[in-house]
Amino acid sequence: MPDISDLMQIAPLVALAAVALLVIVVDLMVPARMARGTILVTAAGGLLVVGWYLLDLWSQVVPLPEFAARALAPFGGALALDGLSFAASALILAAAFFAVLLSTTEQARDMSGYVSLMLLAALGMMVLAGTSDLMVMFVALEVLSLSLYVLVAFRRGDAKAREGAFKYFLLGSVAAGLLLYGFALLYGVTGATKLAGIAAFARQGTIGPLYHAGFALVVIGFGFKLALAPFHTWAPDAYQGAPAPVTAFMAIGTKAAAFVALARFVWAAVPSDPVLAAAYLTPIGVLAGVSMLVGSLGALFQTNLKRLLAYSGVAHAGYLFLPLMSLTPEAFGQSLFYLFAYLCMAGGAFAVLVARSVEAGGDAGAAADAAELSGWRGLYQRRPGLALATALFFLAMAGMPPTAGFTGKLFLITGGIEARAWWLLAAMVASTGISAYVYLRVAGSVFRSPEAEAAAVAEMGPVPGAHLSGSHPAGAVGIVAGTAPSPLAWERVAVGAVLLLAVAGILLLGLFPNLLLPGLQGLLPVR
Amino acid sequence: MSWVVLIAALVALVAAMAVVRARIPVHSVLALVLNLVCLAVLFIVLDAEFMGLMQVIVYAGAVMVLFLFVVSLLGARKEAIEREMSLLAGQEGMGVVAAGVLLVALLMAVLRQPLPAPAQVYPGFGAVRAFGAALFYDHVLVLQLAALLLMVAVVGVVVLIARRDQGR
Amino acid sequence: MPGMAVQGYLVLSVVLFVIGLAGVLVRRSPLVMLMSIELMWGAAGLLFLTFARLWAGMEGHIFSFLIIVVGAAEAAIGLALIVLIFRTRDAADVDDVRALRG
Amino acid sequence: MENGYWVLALIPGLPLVGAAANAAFRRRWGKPALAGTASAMVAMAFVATLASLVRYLGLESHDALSLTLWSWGVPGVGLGLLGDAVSLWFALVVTGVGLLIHIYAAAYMSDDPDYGRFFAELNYFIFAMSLLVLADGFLGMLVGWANVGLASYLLIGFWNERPAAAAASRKAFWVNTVGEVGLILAMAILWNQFGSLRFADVLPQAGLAQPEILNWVALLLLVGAVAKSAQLPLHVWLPDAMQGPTPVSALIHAATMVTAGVYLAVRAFPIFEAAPWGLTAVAAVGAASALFGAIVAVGQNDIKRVLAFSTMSQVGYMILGAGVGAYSAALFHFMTHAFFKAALFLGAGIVIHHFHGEQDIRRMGGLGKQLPFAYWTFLLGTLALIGLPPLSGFFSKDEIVVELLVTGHTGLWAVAVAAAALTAFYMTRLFCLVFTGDAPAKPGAKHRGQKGTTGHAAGGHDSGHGVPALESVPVLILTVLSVGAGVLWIPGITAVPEHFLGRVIEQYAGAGHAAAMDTGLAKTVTVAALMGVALLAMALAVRLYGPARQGAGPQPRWQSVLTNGLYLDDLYRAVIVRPLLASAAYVGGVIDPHVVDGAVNGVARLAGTLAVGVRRLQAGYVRRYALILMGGTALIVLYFVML
Repeated sequence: MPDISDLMQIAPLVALAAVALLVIVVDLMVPARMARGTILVTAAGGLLVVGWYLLDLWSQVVPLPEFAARALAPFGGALALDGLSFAASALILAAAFFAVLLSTTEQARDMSGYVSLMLLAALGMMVLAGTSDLMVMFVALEVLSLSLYVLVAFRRGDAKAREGAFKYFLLGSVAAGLLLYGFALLYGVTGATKLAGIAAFARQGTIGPLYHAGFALVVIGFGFKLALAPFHTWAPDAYQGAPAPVTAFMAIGTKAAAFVALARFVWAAVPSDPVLAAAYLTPIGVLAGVSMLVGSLGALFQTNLKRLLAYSGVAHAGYLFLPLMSLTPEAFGQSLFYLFAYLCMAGGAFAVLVARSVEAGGDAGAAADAAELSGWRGLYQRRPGLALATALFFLAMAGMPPTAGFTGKLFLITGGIEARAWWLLAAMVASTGISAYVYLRVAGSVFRSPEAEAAAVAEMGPVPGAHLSGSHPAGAVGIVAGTAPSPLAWERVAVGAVLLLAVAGILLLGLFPNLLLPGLQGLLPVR
Repeated sequence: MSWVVLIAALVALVAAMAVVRARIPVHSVLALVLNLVCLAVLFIVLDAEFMGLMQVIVYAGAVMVLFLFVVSLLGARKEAIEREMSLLAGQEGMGVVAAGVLLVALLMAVLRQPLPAPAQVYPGFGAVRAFGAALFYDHVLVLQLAALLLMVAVVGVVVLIARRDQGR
Repeated sequence: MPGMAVQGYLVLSVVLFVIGLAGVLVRRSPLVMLMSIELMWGAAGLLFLTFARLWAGMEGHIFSFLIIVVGAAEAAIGLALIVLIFRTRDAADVDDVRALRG
Repeated sequence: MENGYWVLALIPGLPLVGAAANAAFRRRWGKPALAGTASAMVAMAFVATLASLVRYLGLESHDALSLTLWSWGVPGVGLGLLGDAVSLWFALVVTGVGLLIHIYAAAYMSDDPDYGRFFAELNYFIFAMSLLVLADGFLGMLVGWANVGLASYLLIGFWNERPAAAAASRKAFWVNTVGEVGLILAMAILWNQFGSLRFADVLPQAGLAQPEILNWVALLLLVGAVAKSAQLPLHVWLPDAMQGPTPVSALIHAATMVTAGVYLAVRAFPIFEAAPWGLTAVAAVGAASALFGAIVAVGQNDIKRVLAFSTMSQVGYMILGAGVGAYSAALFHFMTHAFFKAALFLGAGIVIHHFHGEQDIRRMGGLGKQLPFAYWTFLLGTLALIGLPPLSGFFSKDEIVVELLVTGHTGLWAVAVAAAALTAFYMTRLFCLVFTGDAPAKPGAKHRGQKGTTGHAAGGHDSGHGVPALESVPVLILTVLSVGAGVLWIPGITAVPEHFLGRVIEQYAGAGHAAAMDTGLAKTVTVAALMGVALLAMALAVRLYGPARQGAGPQPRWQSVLTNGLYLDDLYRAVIVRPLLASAAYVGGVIDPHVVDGAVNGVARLAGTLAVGVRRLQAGYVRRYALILMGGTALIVLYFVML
């Protein structure tokens, strides 16, 4: 029986839902002229408040040194508020915050629905990452999926947006059906819908073919949301169709939430019998390995940055599974650290994309052009700060030290060695080799320019903004400061803030991983 | 009782095939309604009387009406709304093979799985009172989330369809 | 309810599920594809209620209730998307919708 | 251990500042300011290295300078600097030779519009390279390693409007990434085994790990070394890398970066020694590369490609030395090689400018009369490379080859001697074709019409105007060093490298290597063999390509009858020259481009084919996507049901 103290424990979730509703109310009450700004400020402020709530709860209820062993379980254990879910929630909130800031550049007028859906999707992700009940998992997954289907199609009059949303929707519904069927089979065999019950069965019960099939279907269902190959086919199309902020949010938030949910499920449901456990983990490893290869190969010849990042996301989703092959509590910390690194790398990359589309004019057509890599040539000549940030993000994705991408990859590889997952490591080596080429192509293209262009720039003297960004040590400031005041000035501030945060995150996590890593280890309560 | 089950199961199967095979979408919708009603019968046989009623009222009733609306919106111009020829070579064949493999796998799993005998149910199991108790006491969080989900659907459809831009 | 009957329900559910799935793969009308997905979800609902009866537990009921709720919401969004895309086309054929690829 | 010696931080730090300054003010500062800043930073880094060296020499024998920059909070993982004999030895060459090349480039690149970018990248390279050699653990070394790769990528592709340069830079980066992943894997295993990545923690207890684990570590480290040092079979990027400006070739692809593998092999030698197959693999790779590079160099006609393959061959000597435990000799050869190879490359740059961008040695000739400065410096560099006494190359190469015999590696010794003979042959050929004989009829017939190489053609120095001082002084200094550096290690009198570097190496080394042969005897045999083959090969090459050559065609028979009477030439031709040229043509024309490079390209092509396949599946049909999804589902469920 739930009581009022349960409600206190989910205060961040309640607050987030309240902000999502508030946004719509604000839209109705504020004059149309001011609506956009008010909505976005409300949402960003709300996210900060929710984040503060979350940290407060985290630090009060589960003090850091011992939170490995403890967890809150409100609503009769339907939620599992342990370190894993807090860390994932922080990640998701940060992704949502990035996305809201980047959304300031969206030109459509009905922002309230958009922002509200984004916040509700974040809520769904947080619940998905923090639940140990199959029912809650299912509904939370649908909350985030339905919101994202709509958000992908948000750009009015853009046929590609609709198409991406439709494909995502159709395949997502099929995958949800598979997941549901898997849940049903597991419920049928174990009689439980809570992971604790399933874990108890996995340790004591007689495991039969129906349990096997149920496990397989659940892995596939989550694998779809994670965009593991061969369940990744929706990702490039949906990513390309969606507005860039939504793509960023999907790429980071969904991946984090689905990964945590899948990891939690695997942690509970893999049988204790070592032979059977190995047999269960093998196909997951195969999926991860295939994802690494398919992701990096698919990105190889991409000229559209959104599609490229979609494929690269497929590969990154595969990397996450390297430490998981050992199924130790440390493994979750290593994967989560990489997710935080991915937050900075992908968030930054999408921020660059948004900054480019602002530069190009800001409407849907400009946004589509901004995603084409050919337009990135010579960016260094026009916007050196932006170009350097771009290079940093993509070199981080390639695993260049001393960035977060490198430290994250190092931890993943260490986890993979711990797990003795040699062939998966081999797949990662191949994938890293291929994708280094991909990322370098992007990072290099911003510095390349036709000779004529360089000569023209040299003749004209310093371009406006170049000197300003040159004199700032952090080049990204130049994006904010170095441009003439325009109607889009505060949008530029927002985008610049995301860029700065991402750059700072990449460097901080790369140079000082101990800021985060100790807090991420031993996140799971004892099974 | 068992003949009711048999007939309902058979009709449900036939209706499902009809959903997939019908050339005219309206027929598909009607077949789906039939399928859902048959499932509702089975639900009631399975001591899930409240769910059986919900199935008929909400799903076979309300949701299917929504489908009919859209079918009539899209299909008013032509009877068969698909083109005759498929653009994708081999899709149908490979699709049937994939479905067949999955069918065989799942059937093997089902038939090889030893299952315990069904437990005794208490009186009132599956009725509205037991259902309500379970929903509001044990699974209240899910209920709240479902409410949020419906809100997502409402806001989502408004965002997708409503033409607010023109109003301003 | 005899033990064999449970297996019968399971087989029925599996067959319905696979029929729905095949419908998604072979049909080109988005509406029929959506209905095929509804078939899959319905099959899952049947499975839940069968198992709820097997264990005499209410979780299966709640779950299949959720399937109805979520299915309704999903249908609303899906139909809205279908209307958006196919209202202006001659034939509602998903094979025509392929501007995004590669 | 003297901790907190902050001067160490200046060595990588100042060039980084210089890089930032050059990047920031590349449009607003004049060329002298840009080049001056960059060179001054490297000069100060050189001074800092000297200061550290003096300080280090004042320490007790097993002490070292160190400086912790930051820690990851995990014990044993962090970034710190270590100033011991090995790292300072490398830092000295990196900053010293780097400084000379900066000065040279100030003149050489003076017509390039992207002057500031060039010096920013050059300074960035010095930063990364000195970080690589000064890091106190594998982690810091990898940071430097990856940044060196990036700097090399940027500099090879400096003229990135040329498709060939862009392709070459991508290839170099790609191969380097392969090596880097090998290093990362090795590091992860080390971390897993030892719980630390600092040299001071890992190396002393390297022998405690399981042998098969160590084998893997050694193999993976070797992959990294091979990729960076352009050893067989990952050397494919080096010849292409000659697309970069010539100072870059001199600095990165001859003097410093390619020796990073040597540094790794020497630095991590306790691991290689403890791994059962470690040293054998290192020595095998080194010997094979030394011979392979020399064979291919015989058949090359591009002046920079000859030098590139020669670099591969000489680095092979160093690796070979590290593989038989002759660490001091390997490092000594690294230093002398840096001197004479840099001098040769810079000389080649002068030659290329003189011929207005022409790089084919068959279209050159007679330069000796026009450019006596280049003639003499190039000649001395060539002789040093060939290893004639008393030039420095003699002492360093000799040490390695003697050590081969002393440790009983007779087979490897024979390979090394054969490679030395080939070295003498191709270097003499190169020298003769460029500097002797008649000048080509139309110098500069082949205009490339691109910026950079032909920049001087417009208003730069012409053949009559000699060489600018900024270019000639560095070459002169390097030539003097190539001539005189041998005094550091005159057998029996001085052995500076051995004593100096021994401070580090003896720390971990065991009881020493069993001598299979008396050192004196080995020395006599080796010197005799080396000198003999070198002189013979030089004589042969002079005969074939020297001033007496007539065009590029085969020598008419009547002339050899007249000059020899005994058909000795025919004998040479049949027994030595024809097989040699044929094998050079075969290895350089078939095996290298088609088998080795072909394998690399084949991998790339395979990836390309697969990528096209992946994208073809993504054809836009949602039903096909569903089919892919369901196909995967069916297989996975089937697998699970079959359990």
